[in-house]
This record gives sequence, C-alpha cells and structure tokens, in this order.
Amino acid sequence: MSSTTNAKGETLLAVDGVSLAFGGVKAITDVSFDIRKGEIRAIIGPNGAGKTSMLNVINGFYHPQQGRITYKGQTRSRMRPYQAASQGIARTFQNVALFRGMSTLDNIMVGRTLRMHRGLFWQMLRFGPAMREEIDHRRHVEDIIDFLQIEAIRKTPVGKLPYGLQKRVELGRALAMEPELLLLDEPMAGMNMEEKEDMCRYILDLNRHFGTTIALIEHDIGVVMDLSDRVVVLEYGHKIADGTPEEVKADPKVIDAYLGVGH
Amino acid sequence: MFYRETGQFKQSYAADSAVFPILQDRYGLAIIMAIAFVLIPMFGSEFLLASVMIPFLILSLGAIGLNILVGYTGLLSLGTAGFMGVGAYATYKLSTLFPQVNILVWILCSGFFSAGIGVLFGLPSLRIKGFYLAVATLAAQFFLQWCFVRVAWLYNYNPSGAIEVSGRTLFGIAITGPMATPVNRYYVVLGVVVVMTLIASNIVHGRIGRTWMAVRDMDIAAQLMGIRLLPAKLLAFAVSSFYCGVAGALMVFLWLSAAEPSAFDIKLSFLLLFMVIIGGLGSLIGSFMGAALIHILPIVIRALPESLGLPVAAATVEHLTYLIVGGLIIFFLIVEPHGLARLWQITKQKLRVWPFPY
Amino acid sequence: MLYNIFIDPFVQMVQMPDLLVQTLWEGLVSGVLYALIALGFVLIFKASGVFNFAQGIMVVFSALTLVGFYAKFSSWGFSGHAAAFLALLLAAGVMLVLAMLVERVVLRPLVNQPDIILFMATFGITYVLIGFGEIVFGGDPKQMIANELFLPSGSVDIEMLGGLVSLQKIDIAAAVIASLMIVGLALFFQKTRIGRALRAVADSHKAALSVGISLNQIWVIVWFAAGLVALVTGIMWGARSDVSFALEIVALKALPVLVLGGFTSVPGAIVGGLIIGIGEKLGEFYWGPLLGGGIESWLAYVIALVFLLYRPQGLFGDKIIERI
Amino acid sequence: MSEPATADTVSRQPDPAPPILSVNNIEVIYDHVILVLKGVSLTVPKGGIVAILGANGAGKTTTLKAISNLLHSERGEVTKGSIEFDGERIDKLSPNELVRRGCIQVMEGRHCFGHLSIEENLLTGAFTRRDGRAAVRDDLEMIYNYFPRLKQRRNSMAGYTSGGEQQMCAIGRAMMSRPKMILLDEPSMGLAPQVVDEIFEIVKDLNTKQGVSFLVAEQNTNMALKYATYGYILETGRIVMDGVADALRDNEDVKEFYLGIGGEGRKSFRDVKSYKRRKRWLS
Amino acid sequence: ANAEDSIYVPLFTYRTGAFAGSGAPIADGMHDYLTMLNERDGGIGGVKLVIEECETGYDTKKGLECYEAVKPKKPVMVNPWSTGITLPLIQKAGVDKIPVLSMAYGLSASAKGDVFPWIFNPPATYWDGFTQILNYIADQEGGGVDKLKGKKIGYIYLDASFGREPLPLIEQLSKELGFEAKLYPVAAADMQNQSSQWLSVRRDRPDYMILFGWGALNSTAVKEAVKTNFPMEKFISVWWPGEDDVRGAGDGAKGFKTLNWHAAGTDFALIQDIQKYVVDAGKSQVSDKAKVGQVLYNRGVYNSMLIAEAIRTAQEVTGNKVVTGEDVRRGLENLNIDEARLKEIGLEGFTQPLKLSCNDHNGHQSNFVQSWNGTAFEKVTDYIAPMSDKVIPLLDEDAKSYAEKNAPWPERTEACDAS
Ligand SMILES: Nc1ncnc2c1ncn2[C@@H]1O[C@H](COP(=O)(O)OP(=O)(O)OP(=O)(O)O)[C@@H](O)[C@H]1O
Ligand SMILES: Nc1ncnc2c1ncn2[C@@H]1O[C@H](COP(=O)(O)OP(=O)(O)OP(=O)(O)O)[C@@H](O)[C@H]1O
Ligand SMILES: CC(C)C[C@H](N)C(=O)O
Ligand SMILES: [Mg+2]
Ligand SMILES: [Mg+2]
Repeated sequence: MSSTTNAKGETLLAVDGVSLAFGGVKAITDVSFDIRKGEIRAIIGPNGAGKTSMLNVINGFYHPQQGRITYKGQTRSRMRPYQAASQGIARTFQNVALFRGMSTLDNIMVGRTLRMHRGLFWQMLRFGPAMREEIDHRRHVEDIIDFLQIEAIRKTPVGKLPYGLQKRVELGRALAMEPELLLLDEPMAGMNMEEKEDMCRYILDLNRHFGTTIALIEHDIGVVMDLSDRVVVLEYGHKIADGTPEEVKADPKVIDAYLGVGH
Repeated sequence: MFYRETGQFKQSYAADSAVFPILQDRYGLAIIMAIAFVLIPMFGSEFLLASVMIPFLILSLGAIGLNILVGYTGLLSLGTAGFMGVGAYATYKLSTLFPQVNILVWILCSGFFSAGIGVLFGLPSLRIKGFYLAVATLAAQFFLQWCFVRVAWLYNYNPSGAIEVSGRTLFGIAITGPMATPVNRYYVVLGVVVVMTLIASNIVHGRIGRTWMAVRDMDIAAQLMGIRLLPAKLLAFAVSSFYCGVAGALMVFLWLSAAEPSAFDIKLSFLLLFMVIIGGLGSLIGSFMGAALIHILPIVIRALPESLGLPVAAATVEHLTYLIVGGLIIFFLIVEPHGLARLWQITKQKLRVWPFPY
Repeated sequence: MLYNIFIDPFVQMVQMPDLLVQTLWEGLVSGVLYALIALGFVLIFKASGVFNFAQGIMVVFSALTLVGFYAKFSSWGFSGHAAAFLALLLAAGVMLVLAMLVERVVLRPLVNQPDIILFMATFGITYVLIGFGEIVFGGDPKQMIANELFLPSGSVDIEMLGGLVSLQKIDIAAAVIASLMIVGLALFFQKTRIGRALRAVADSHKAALSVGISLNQIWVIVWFAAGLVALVTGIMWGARSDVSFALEIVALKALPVLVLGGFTSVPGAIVGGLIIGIGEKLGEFYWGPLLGGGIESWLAYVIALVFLLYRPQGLFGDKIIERI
Repeated sequence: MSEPATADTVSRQPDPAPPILSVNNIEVIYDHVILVLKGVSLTVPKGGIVAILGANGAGKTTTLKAISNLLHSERGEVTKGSIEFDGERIDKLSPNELVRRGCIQVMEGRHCFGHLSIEENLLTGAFTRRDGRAAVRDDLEMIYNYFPRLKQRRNSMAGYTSGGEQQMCAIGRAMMSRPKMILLDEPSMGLAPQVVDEIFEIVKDLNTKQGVSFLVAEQNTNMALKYATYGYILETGRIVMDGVADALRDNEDVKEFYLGIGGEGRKSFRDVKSYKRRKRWLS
Repeated sequence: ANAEDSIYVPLFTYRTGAFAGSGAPIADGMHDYLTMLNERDGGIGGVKLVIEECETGYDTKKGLECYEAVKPKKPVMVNPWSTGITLPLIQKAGVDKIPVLSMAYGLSASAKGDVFPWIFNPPATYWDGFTQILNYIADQEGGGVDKLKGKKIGYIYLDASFGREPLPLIEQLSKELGFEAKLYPVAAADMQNQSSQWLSVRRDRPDYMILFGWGALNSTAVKEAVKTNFPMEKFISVWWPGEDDVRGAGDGAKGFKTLNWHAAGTDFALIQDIQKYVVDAGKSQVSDKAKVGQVLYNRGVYNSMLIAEAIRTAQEVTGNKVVTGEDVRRGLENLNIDEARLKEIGLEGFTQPLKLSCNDHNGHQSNFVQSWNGTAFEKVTDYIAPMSDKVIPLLDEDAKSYAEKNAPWPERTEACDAS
C-alpha cells in the first residue's frame, strides 16, 4: 500500500473551528483541519504557535472553549484523556514524559494497560491467569522492543537514558497501545542525523505496515517535507496554510512566518 | 566475584519477570527465611522476639502499606497511624461481638474496614497533591484518633478508654493475650507478614503496580495512556490502608496487647513515613530496611553501653540515641538519598563488577 | 439536634456578645501564634522546597538556648534586662551557627535531591537537636524570661457589651511583634534580589545552580531567618506556657495553616493562621460541646481540606503548573 | 566583558590564541559505578566557538556539566584529569563561583523557573552581577531585542510558555550574567528553523561583538559546523575525531553520518535503508 | 550484676520527652532513696539492690520495650509510671510473675486484689481522689454531700486513659449527688494550648474546677486559669502537680489546691539521709539540690519506700533474703506500714500509715488538700476520706466487667497469707 493512496482515505479526525485560550493568552484561534485515515499529517509552525496545544485538544487534555472535534464519526467538544486513549489515540510528548522511575520494559508495558484485564485478585496471586496475561503482553512488547532496537536497555531505568533513547522508548510506549491515531510531538528533536533517519524509518514502517495514522509535529523541515502527505501550518494560533508539502513550502506566508529564506 | 549472573540465561519471559531473577538473590532469600523461621525462634531471647522482631515485622508491614501509597503511587500520606487504628478497633469490635470466630480471621478482615476508610479519605487525592495531600491526610489522622477517644462504643465503654486484648487461640495454641508466648506471637506475625509481603510483591510487579508507578511518575502521561487517575489512586489507598489496618490490628493484638488511642498518634504516622523514605521509596525490601533502621537501631544503641559495661545513665543513653540515630539518618541520606534499598542495590552492582572498580 | 447545630450557637453568640468577642480575640491570638510557626516553615519551603520537620524543635531549642544563657548569666550574678538581651543576642548567634551547620552538613551534600529526601533529612536534624538539646539543657521545663525582655504581663480588661473582655498584654505584644515580623520579612523577600533568587531556588535547584545563584548563601540566610522566627515563636509560646520539649508539638498546629495559606506565601501564613485560629476557636467553643469536645484537634485540618478542594495550592500558594 | 574589539580576528585562527578553557583527560563517573567519560580533552580558545558533536548518550552533556561543576548535584564526579578556565583550575569551584568568573551553562532541556515570569527568569541570570540596576536593565532590553517573542510574554509564568519560548528564555537568562564563556547544550532543540538561525546568529554576534567564547554541544551538525571554528566528535565517552570546522565538514564520514549527505548528495528521509548502521570509530 | 546475692529493681522513668518536667523529679526521688539504702544499709536485709533506670519517655511502646528488656533479669516488681503502660502490663504481670506497683495511678479497679492479684495501686485510686475533692468541695460549701446539689463542677483532664479514668464515676455521681459536671478534655497535643477549654470555662462559669493533668498540661492549666480570672481557691487538682507547675503562673496562682498524701520538704530523718549519702555524695542526678524535698521528688521517695518495704516484708514473710517477684507480691499484700514503722524508716509525720491486704491492693487512703502560697504548698485541711460507699461498689463492678471483657480472665490462684 503506498502512502499516496492512503491520503485518499476517509476522514479519521476532523477539527472544526477550535479555539482555546488560557486567560488572556490565545493559544488557538478558530482552527479547522482534518486527518485522513492512513496518512501522515504534519503540523508545523513557529514556536508558541499552538501546535502542542492542538495535540492536547485532540486527546482531551485541554478542553477548547469553542469548536468541535469529530473522531471516527463521533463528534464531541469535551472528553477525558483516558477516553481518548481507549478510542485508540496515543501520543508522545515534546518534553519527554516517560515514567522516570520505571525500566524501559515497564514503561512500554504500561502502554498495554488498557488491554490487560485481570483484576486485583489474580494480580495478588500472580500465578495462573495473571501470569499468562502478563506473558502474552510481554511478547507483544518484546516485538516493539525489537522493532525499535532497544533490546539492550530493556531493564534500565529510563531516567538515566540519554535523551534520544528516551524519545525512542516513548514511541515504543505509544506503539504498545496499538493506536489508530498516533500523535507525535517533535519526535526528532535533539537527535543527530543518523538517529533521525532511524526515527523516520520507524514512522514510515508504522504507517506503511500497520496503517497507523500519524499526526506529526516537527521543526526539521527536511523530515516534514519528506515524510508527510499533507501539512498544516499554524502561526500564533491561526491556521495560515494547509496542503501538500510542496504547496506549503512554496507558500510565501509560510516562508515568511516560519521557514525563513534559507530553506 | 561471587555475585554474578553470568551463565544464568532466562529461557522464558516468565523466568525473566520473576521477582528475584538472580540465583544468588534467591539463595539469600532462602537463608533469610530459614533464619526468620527457624533460627530466631530457636535461639532468640524473649526480648528479641517480643520487643525487637514482632514490632519490627509489624512496623515493616505498616511501612509496606504506606510504601504502596507513597513509594509506588506517589501519594504522600500522614494518616497511616489513623488507618492502623481503624484496623485495630475494627478487630477489637469484631472479636468482642463475635468471639467465636478466630481472631486471626478478624485481624485480616479488619483490613477491609481500614481500606474503606482509606478510600474515603483518599478521595481528595484527585485534586490535592504533594505535601498538600500529606496535610490533608492529617485530617484523617486527627479525626480518626478523635473518634477512638470520643466514640465510646468503639472501645466497649471501658472506663480506661483503652482496648484490651483477651486471650485467643489458634488451633488450641494461645496467640493473643497474656498466655501467648512471644514465640507463638512471633510465628503468627511472621506468617502474616510473609504472606502479605508476597502478595504485595505480586501486585506491584504486575499491571496494577505499573499503573500506580505510572501515576506516580507522571500522572498526566498516565492519563493519556488510558489510566484513570481516580480509580488508580483509590485502589492504592484501599490496598495501602488494608495493609496498614492489618498492621494496626497486629500491633494491638500481638504486640501491645492493650492500647490507648495515643498508640495511633501522629508520631507513628511520621515514623512510618520516615521508615519508608529512608528504606527506599517504591521498594518492599526497603520497607523492611527502614523499619530496621528506625526501630531496631535505637534498641541496639540503647543496649550498647550496658553490654559494654559502661555506666551511663538511662536518660543520657536516650539522648545519645537520638543524637546518633539522627546523625545516621543524615549520613545514610547523604550516602544514598534513594534509601537503603538502593544502597544495597548499588553495593550488589559493585559486587558484580568486583574486583574492578567499574 | 438541628436546632443545636444551626440555631443555638448563634443564639449564644447574640446573647453573650462579650464571650463572642473574647472567643474571636482568642482565635486571633492563636492564629497569630500559629502564623508565627507557619512562617518558619514558609521561609524554608520557599527557599529550598524543603518541608522542614525540624521547625518545631528549633522553636524549643532556640527558646531553651535563650533561657539557658540567661540562667548562666544570672548564676554569675549578672541578671536583669541587659543580661536578657545579651542572652537574646547570643541565642540568635546560636541560630546562625545552626543555620550554617545545617547548610554545610546536610543541605549541601543533598542539593538537587527530591523534596521528600530533604524532608527526611530534616527529620534527622530533629533527632539530633532533641538529643543535643536534652544533653545540654536537660528535660525539665524552664520559665521564659518574659519580664526581663520587657514583655508585658497582666491583662487589659475592657467592659463592653455587658460583659468583660480581657485581653492579655502578652497576647497583644505577640500579635504586634508577629505582625511586624511578617511585614518585615515579606518586604525583605519581595523587594530584594535575594527574594527572587529564593523563589528560583525553590523552583529548581539545578537551574538555580546553573545561573550562578549561590545555594549555600541562600540557605544560610533562610535557615537563619527561620531560626530567628523560631526564637520569637519560642519566646511567645514559652511565655504562655513553659519552655520545654512539650512545645515541639505545637508545630503541628502550623500544618493546616500552611496548607490553607499556601506553602510559599508569607502573607498566606498570616491569613491562614487567622482563619484557622478563629475558625477553630469558634468551632470548638460553639459546636464542640455537641460532639463531646476536643474537635479542635481535627477541625483545623478539615477547614484546610475544604479550602484545598477549591484551591489545591492553598489560598496564596503558587499555582501548580500542569503541562506537557 | 573585556576586550571586545580584537575578538573577531582571533576567533578565526584557534590554535595560537590562548585557551580560555581547557579540559585535560577527564573521567566522569555517575553513582560511583557508571563510567561515562573515559578521558576527554578539549580546548576552547579565547573568543572561539567550539562544537562538540556526537550521538545520543555519547557524553556531551556530561562533558559540559563537568566543566560547569553541575555534575555534583547529579551524583556524578570527575575522577581524573583537570579543567582550567582562564588559566586557573576550576574543578573545585562551586557553580556559583564559576558564573561569577564568567562561565555559564545553558542546560539541555531548558530548565526555566516555572513559577517565575519570563522577566524574572531573565533577571535571575543577573544574580551574580554587581554592576547596578541600570546595567541590568540595559541588558534586559538587549535580550528583548534579540528575542522579541520573549518581550511579548514577559509577564507569563515560564512554566506556561511553549517549548521554544522556554529555550529562548534559558539562553537569554545565561546572557544576563554577562559571561566570558557560555556552554550551550543543544540550543537548537525544539526551535523553529528560523529561530535556530537566529540563535546561531546571536551566538556569532555575541562572539564577535563581545568576545564571548562558546562551547556548543549540538545535534544539528550542519548548523554547528557552519558557525563553529573547531569541532570535536565524541563517541561513547571518548573523543574520536577533532579538527577545524571546515575540515570536519569535508570529512566523508562526518558527511555521511552527521550531515546525512552521502556520496551523491542529500537523500530523502523516505529512502533511508534500514540496514545502514554506522561504523564506530573506536570502542 | 544480676548475681544471686542481689535484688534487681528496675525503675521505669522519663527524663526526656514532653513529660520530662514531671518525670524527672519523680525519677530522682525513687532512685535516690534506693541508692541511699544501698549506701547506708548495704541494701535491704543485707542484700544489695541493683537499681536500673529504663527510659520510657511516657511512651507506651517504649515502656513495653523496657518491660521486655528487664524481664529476663528477674525484677521483683515494676513501676510503670504511666497509666498507659500499666494497662498492658496488667495482663502480663500474672503470667510473668512480676508484680506491678502503679502507685495512685493506673486502672482504679486493680485495687481489687482478688481479681488482680499482681497489681497494686496504693494508697488511693483516681476514683478515691475524685471523691475526696468532692468531699472537700462539700466541706467548703458548708459540709455534707447534699451541698453539692445544683453545683456546677468543671473537670479538665488529659484526654488519655489517665484523665478518662474517673469519667464513669463522674457520670454516676453527678446523677446521685445532683451536681452538674462539665467536661473539658485536653488532647496531649494541645497540652500547651488550652485557650478553648478556658473560654468554655468562662462561659459555663463552673463553681469549682477539678484538674487531672500531667506534665505541661498542669502548668498551662494553672496559667490559663489565672488569665481567665478563675478563683484559684476553687481550682483543685488530683495529686500530680508539683511546685514547678505552679510557680510559672506567678502570684495569681496563690490559692491553687491539690490533693496529697505526704508532706513536702526535707525535715525528715530519711530525707536528711538521702541528702547526706546520695545528694551530697554526688550520686544523685538531681539538676538542682533545691529540688530535693519538693512534692514530686518526695512522691518518688514514697514510691521507693513502698518498694523497699514490700521487699522487706517479703523477706520476713518468706524467710528468703534474695526475694523473687512472687515473694514481693506477697510482701505487698502483707504490707503494713504503721506509725512505728514510719518512725523507724525516718518518715515520721510524712504520711499516714498504710496497710494492704490480699483483697485490698490499694488502701483507699485519705488525702489532704494543700494550697499554693506563692512559694510552696501548704497543707490546709485534715485528711479527707474518699466516698468509699460509692467507690468500692463501683470498683467491684468494674473489676468484674474487666474480667468479663477479657475472658478468659484467670481466676486468682495465688494463696492468701492469712494475716
Ligand atoms: N545522572 C546520571 N546517572 C547515571 N548515568 C547517567 C546520568 N546522566 C547521564 N548518564 C549516562 O551517561 C551517558 C552520557 O549521557 P549524556 O547526557 O552526557 O549524553 P549526551 O551526549 O548529552 O546525549 P544526548 O544527545 O542524548 O543529550 C549516557 O549513557 C547516560 O545514560
Ligand atoms: N496551560 C497553559 N497555560 C497558559 N498558556 C499556555 C498553556 N499551554 C500553552 N500555553 C501558551 O499557548 C501558546 C501555544 O503553546 P504550544 O505549546 O501549543 O506551542 P507550540 O506550537 O507547541 O510551540 P513549540 O514549537 O515551541 O513547542 C504558547 O504561547 C503557550 O505559552
Ligand atoms: C503515672 C502518673 C504519674 C502520670 C499520669 N497521671 C498517668 O496516670 O498516666
Ligand atoms: Mg510544542
Ligand atoms: Mg545531552
């Protein structure tokens, strides 16, 4: 399946006229766009444009004052983060938000929480059903660890890992949720070229092989242009452009507000 | 050199996720169990059993309970002694209302009462965090203690306002009351503590434990992983209070054998919290180590001058004990802020690479 | 029953207005005294994020030092006001030494550790101070040298509202001194460069270090300030009862005040103190008997809890930042 | 603060200039057991801009922290070697003394004071200064000139500002101490491309106009080598290559692994092959 | 030193913690008397006493630890000096065969020797004390308990087992005698912060106030009473305040009253001996020699006199020189300190004679009231008897209910020495 056909998929998520303000600060003003099933959708814009806030709105951490969000055909203006998670929205964070006291393995296992069901009683015994469930999910997690090539740090507490690896573990944790929509907030910040390449590969593989829809915030324009099917550009909370990478790249407003002339 | 995991390969995920994956650790555990179950009761003096080991085990159990809340879920609580009191008074009421049922059953059941109360006082934890929550749980501490004083029904209208423990048996052997020998009481306490520690270990190493730790480390991210904070926190409160409740019941029934409300005062809450911190937040072994440091160490220091034949006045010994224990706490913190359990871990790690420094 | 809860207390208030005034006054005074203790906590919390468990024992320790010095002087035949103030000065000096020791021995090696670890360390300090204090001063209670320090005694009795309201002079003095201290400290920390640095340190040790704020200096300053506050608290509480190790427990009274006012706010300490002080006296006085009395012991916490549910960071506390 | 005029000429020829910073063969251990730096040496000439490059976890941050003495607070310590700044040993100094002497670090991951406003954050940077309020005010204005976005948000609590804004704030805060030397840890991380350009321009500006020396740890190799005069490449705790920036840029290995330019020019990220693994210089 | 030829007497004391102010003088008094016996007489009956203090800090858990620590050394009796510590020991005493001497504290019902063969609480129970105060009040009002009718009596107390001990009695008596009781509990944590209680006192305007306090509670209560302008003559305490507790309140405290059963001061041959052999010889821990002879110091002396006399009696009864706990229990039951014996001891006029028996482990002695005159306590009344007709039946009942609640409570098997 090629990504161009993906882009023609049905709409998975639509953001409609969303506005969000914190006291006097308007983080997002009347922004609408959509994400289609199976595409890689980039969100770019200068610092403070409201990109992260947009993701926070999508997965229910912020509640917009205005506007609606339609996800998988359901329209809503308000939902709780765990609901978003249970409907298949996973994400990574701009400032790494791993569970610092836990090992890589445990972090990723947390991603399986929603899919594990054995209650307190079996957990207390551990042997029997709880153990079997644990091992099933462990297997799945090991696949992810394999995929991301982080076998060596399986048992290391994540707090001590270098930044780049932390980002990778975070991706792993999101993958463990087997999401339909994956929100990535600057997954490649602070990485060198090689690591970026690795990351790109993971993203593409995900998209291609598992059909995961991806919303991507990234400041590396090279990455954005190469990976994404469509790009939405925000500035000061407003949407200033939306289209294919080529269109956006040529848009003078975007050059002016974001890219600068050098790119 | 001797502490190496070399050559021990894990064939299955089950083996790999065992609590003690390294062989030497399992030997160590077996030795400790042997000492606890055989050596100490055989050769220990009554003092060792009644004043060192029983309190130590009970406090450890309380510390485990608190550790589940503070160490694993990151909810600071200063109401521990109150919850312990609930367990004790519940056991007292139940065992006087239904004397025919075995006391041990009631001791374990009492945990449910404190779990209930714990959940109730855990409700604010959704909004209140950190030290603020600690102080909010003080409301529980003081309110509960006040109830123990004021609600005469709780202590069967005894004029002294204290609860007294009568002699009860298990399989015909006295386990509470004046006839229960320290050895008997020790075995009961040890049994309860070992089983409950095992259960706690199972819980914290499984899904629920991970949920708690996720809430502790980054509650926002945990939410976005699909964890619902309130149920997770309340479950932690419930389990934690259950443990504390049982510890409280054990404390009155197998250690003190009569207790005034002041047995559950704020000092105990603080002490347990300190045991948890110095032992190691989020470590079950740490709970034992912390209890040892804070309960056993002073006893040892107090006993020192006498066993060395130094004529030091009792009060001076007490002063010095304070001084030394305080100093040692600071010392240990500086050596390893993350507690004795971590210190132990690092020592093991050094052992592993020994004789090379790193 | 309902009558007893909702009507009777108010009827009492109206019928005996003098008692109401007296109750309010007592509440005010305790509030001020609680605020004083809370202030000690706030100072240290603000500057290091440390919840200082040792504040209570510092109150006892400083007061004992003061009384101890004075006793030494008078055993040399040197007593009176001059001796008392010299003792005061020396006691302040001891608090400075204590601040420096704490910084050097405890805080410096523990820089950048989680709050709870530092909290634990202050517990160690508490034990050391208890042990040391009892060795040096012995456990028996001492009398506060209130007269020698020109603190007034006796009472001002005011006839009003058909009754007698009696205000203790020492309480008036306590209220005045406490207010002065609080205003002074608030200004000092708000208007000076140190104030900003202080808040920065509380926010993040690591970052503060990186911009060149001297943690050591800041810590000595705040611990010294907290020591002085402890000394004043010790004098005031000591004058009301005795100076003994029993005084340590009054520190617990500051906790609800802290929560209510916010751990980081100097004005919060005083407002919180007043709300708690007055609330708890009114509650105990008018509603306590319904429940068998002694509700004071938890009422303060419940009041604090109720406020917290509205504002999780206390009335004046810094907003808790939740972002990702 | 001194000799701003001559700096420009010096910075172009690093070798003969007297070093402002020299790190000699240091070893760093965390937690008494984890050896992270295994003998790292580097020098920064007065008025130079030097870059440290290297993969994740190579030890760049650790190196910078060793210099600024912030390691101590993370239970790390320098067990071997020495560090000199301005001709004096600094390994035993407190970070605050070091800032006073003119060496300040901008930490990776921003570390703004969340509860302080942007402006207060900037002012804390001036903590060690003794040259009066007016001078501080002037510098504040200068920083607002460099980062107009900060001026807009001057009264917001730093904790609520966006990642990029915080990064600017952290850099501005360091500049407020009027340092002779700034240790920059990943300044470009999370910044919009335009701002990255700006920041490096500012670096250059400070360097030429005020003679501030820089040691920059950076992942954005392209940028770093464009502005730096000299570079070191760090791999798992060792320096594996160093050289004048231009030379490094022409090195085939650097090109391939750090700049993403293979033999035949820039490739698309889409075409990256998964079997490609970096060769390691050493280890 | 636990040799065959010595008697081990542990003393539970508290010279640290919140109650050290009251605990230290008592500890000194106890310790000094026994030391003096060793120094002067070489022990009791020629057997040396091994005296050892164990610090409890008035903390129940530590007290139990002390108990376990001394138990292997075969103590002849323990003195817990805390009602809280006494309660658990009541159960253990019989099993471990160690008599507990809880002198005028502890469980009032333990006066019943037939139910509590191992517990002794002479010379009076808290219930006796309370009724003595009532009798005193009745006297002040003109004599006869019917004078109590309609009176309002406030009771301010430490809200722990000690202060709560009289509550059932108060409930009963207030009904029977027709006075109105107002309760002012003070939590241990609020000992030094009693303004609410005293505000209520202002509102309720009780005719008399009765105080059951300990440690800093006493001194704070007196100060607050002065502040509240409560008439001091009408403020009467059970026997626990000492001079130091009152002095701090200044002149306002003049007229404050407490119960007592022994004299203060040093004008007794025995106390002179203590000064000579112990204090002046530097073998005492008193911080200040002036404290010798104060109320609480002498209370400690009295306690040790009971210990010593019990041992001596045990030696007489059993014929053993080195006595055991069992022996001393019998010694206590046969204790008979009459005037002649008091004179021998060197405490003539110090206190009333005391005689215990198999059934009566208390004596239910009379007490006098002493009043503070600004520098010392002065005896102001004769010995006042308790309302035994009311107290004894209640005690019986309470002892019975204790045994029921703690079923199976062992029947007394210890034989009574006919005397
Ligand atoms: N506090 C610490 N305790 C233990 N190990 C640590 C600590 N900090 C860093 N490390 C380890 O030291 C190594 C070097 O880390 P460092 O942060 O210096 O790398 P870096 O080159 O800055 O990487 P990045 O590009 O990801 O920032 C890593 O392997 C890391 O795991
Ligand atoms: N919880 C909040 N409270 C107050 N202001 C906020 C909050 N969250 C975001 N903002 C403000 O909203 C604006 C948008 O922030 P956001 O984090 O979405 O930017 P961004 O586009 O992700 O920027 P960057 O690329 O720098 O990460 C910023 O100005 C920020 O200060
Ligand atoms: C033992 C006494 C001296 C102390 C207190 N009155 C109590 O009974 O606990
Ligand atoms: Mg962002
Ligand atoms: Mg780094």
